[in-house]
Amino acid sequence: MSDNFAAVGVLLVFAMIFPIIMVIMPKILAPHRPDREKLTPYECGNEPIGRTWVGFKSNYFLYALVFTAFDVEIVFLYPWALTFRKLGTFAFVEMFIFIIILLVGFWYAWKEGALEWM
Amino acid sequence: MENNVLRARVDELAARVNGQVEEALGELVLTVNSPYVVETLAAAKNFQGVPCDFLHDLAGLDLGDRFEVVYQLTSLRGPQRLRVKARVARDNPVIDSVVKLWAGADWLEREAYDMFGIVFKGHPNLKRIYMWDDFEGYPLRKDFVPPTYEERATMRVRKEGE
Amino acid sequence: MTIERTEEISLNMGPQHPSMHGVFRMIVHLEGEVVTKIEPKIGYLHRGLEKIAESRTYAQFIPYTDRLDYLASPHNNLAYVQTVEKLLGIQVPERAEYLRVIFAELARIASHQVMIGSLALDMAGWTAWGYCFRDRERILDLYEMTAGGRLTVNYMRIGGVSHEPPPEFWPALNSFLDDLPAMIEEYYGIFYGNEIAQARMKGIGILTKEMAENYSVTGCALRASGVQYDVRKAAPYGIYDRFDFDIPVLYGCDTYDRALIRLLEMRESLKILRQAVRDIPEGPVMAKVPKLIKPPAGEVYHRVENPKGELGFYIVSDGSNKPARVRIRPGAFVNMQVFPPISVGLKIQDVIAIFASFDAVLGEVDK
Amino acid sequence: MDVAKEKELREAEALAEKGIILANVDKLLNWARGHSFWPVTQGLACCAIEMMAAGNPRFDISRFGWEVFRASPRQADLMIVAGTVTRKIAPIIRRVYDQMPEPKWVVAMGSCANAGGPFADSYSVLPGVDKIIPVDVYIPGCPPRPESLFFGLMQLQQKVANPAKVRLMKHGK
Repeated sequence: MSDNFAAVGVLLVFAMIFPIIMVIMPKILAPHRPDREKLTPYECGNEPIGRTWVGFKSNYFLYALVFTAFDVEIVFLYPWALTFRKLGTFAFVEMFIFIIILLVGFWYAWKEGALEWM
Repeated sequence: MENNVLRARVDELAARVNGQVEEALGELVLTVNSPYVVETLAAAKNFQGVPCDFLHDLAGLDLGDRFEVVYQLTSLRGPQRLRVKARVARDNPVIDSVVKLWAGADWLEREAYDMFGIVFKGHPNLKRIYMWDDFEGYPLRKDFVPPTYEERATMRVRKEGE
Repeated sequence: MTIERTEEISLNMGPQHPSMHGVFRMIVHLEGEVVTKIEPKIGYLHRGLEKIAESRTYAQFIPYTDRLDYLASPHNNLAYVQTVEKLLGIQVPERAEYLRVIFAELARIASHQVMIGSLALDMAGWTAWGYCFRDRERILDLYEMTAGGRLTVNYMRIGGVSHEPPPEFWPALNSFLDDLPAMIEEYYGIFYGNEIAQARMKGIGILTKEMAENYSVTGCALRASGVQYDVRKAAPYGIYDRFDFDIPVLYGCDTYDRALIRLLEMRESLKILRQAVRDIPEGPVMAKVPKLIKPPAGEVYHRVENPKGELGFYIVSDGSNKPARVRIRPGAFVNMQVFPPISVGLKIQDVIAIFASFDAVLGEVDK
Repeated sequence: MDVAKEKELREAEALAEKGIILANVDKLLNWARGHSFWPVTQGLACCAIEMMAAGNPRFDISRFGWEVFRASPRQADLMIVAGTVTRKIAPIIRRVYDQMPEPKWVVAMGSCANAGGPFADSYSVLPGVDKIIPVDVYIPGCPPRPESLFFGLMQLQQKVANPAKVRLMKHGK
């Protein structure tokens, strides 16, 4: 496994600088003339109606929770997937126990209807 | 056969609501005064044998000295067709709404109100449908003075909550 | 503070909106994604056509009827021109009648193609939109070859049609008619057969038969709710009684059937066009019409099966060369009244599909 | 004074005013803007259908780079007013125009947007969109063919590519 981390370092620096450039360019080049009319919210050309700060439905929050739970699980899987051949069978079995535990969580979420779309 | 059965029904209805029946280019026209209109249309809706139960169109008409609301009745079950014209006074144009008989008359009546100013009593939400709410005047009246070029060339100021 | 239920969001889907088919505006009250109330607001394209008609002569008003339902402009001409002919009592020559039927049915196919394309586009079906507009260009070529205009064709006159189509019109028309069945299969494959589209359209926006009749719904929306009624068969105008075609009717009452019925109607229009091309007689294309058209005082109401619903013209003439009153009864205007009640309780993306399935063109709705 | 000399003078004036780098950057930017208009979908009536036909396979507006029709004015820099501007929708069009970010242009497509068209004498029609927003290019026709829409947009491209010519026309007026 090549371990020249210099390439990773260069990529990291470039990945940080490039977005910054892209953000600064419009500030320099694009004309910037905000006025009251332009800053009003866009509602298909009409006067904005209704309150924007509204209590949204709670199901949306459940999806976010279920998503982050399984996203974190995948974060743990990545390093394991790269190196499980070197780690031997113990880590292999260990990771499957971890996945099974999360499957129980997934089954519970499904049963409770957290995945039903409104 | 069809036509004179319908003709008989319409004559008998006209007698009851003292309307006039005439034949215009092959179509029966029943002219009544505005108070009788809902009764006439309800009767026309369930004629025996030849029910004119489909409200095809409802239009306003400005005849100079009076208004008229013209109802075109047809039917999905037969070739019968009837045109009912209700005379409405010009000074206070008020007539009963037929939204109870046909829900399809809702926007048609709002358009007649918007264009002629004919008020339909009993209409669920009688507001202008085409023009903006604070537009003065009723455009399709013969004595409507259209806005001048300068007035039309400027952008109108929008009322709150439009 | 505890929120027992979520607050309603009121959303402005205003005149400047990609899926509002022009300048329709509605205020949608949402509970999360489920629609609780719809307030349609129209009139943003109201050009006052009926007032204009009162200051134009009968012949001058024909180009304005093109701009009513600008997707099927020959069909609007047909409605207006036949109304005035009924008033004048003119007999149109045979060849002109056949040419009128050919142009009217081509307009129906073009209008249905745009309807299928825009319904697919409202559900992000870009391919169907591209295919429909590409095939529609062939019909526009036929229009342009004959009358010069692509969209607002202004081909019909009071008493006939403006002039004879050029000789290369007929082979182009025949080659279009030969390709039409393949086009219909292609649309079915791209859009109707796709199960995502079916899942999004089936069972959405139920319009029952009684509701349709009560709301005076006409045209394809009525035939998709199980009522087999078509003015071309019920009260034939022009020479439609000479052609044998049948009226497709579907009983699903939902958005999918309202869309599918337009595909079936294109097949019926193909039959009519084949018969019209086969037995069109020779002869003049314009009747003897006085230069200055002054119909006798009187009134007439005439309705025509427009691709968007039944288009009715009610003309009152007072004997002068300008009509006293021209009342236009647009099909889509009356059909749109049923749109808010049937889309309450559905999700907002279904409401967009239902609106597209009614195929309202705001030029006709707002007059 | 012939136009070439005049243009020459304008170029020199722009150069002196902005300096060598910024003038060239401006020229590059104007070139880029001219070749990639993002029109906001402002289709009102029949001209909108011809605008759609322009965006479709046969006439194919993407040969010119203008095929990205943005629904929201925030991401658009060109407004093609296609159709009849009624007095009811006039404030809405004005607001959509105001909500577009700065380098923005307006093309009035069709005789209704130019000066009210066949409905100019109607009680509810604005006789021309230039009464409410500054218009750069007027395209005649009712509805104009897709080719004339492209020709109008090419004129706009010329106008954007060399603003000196614009000043020339302004002074020339």
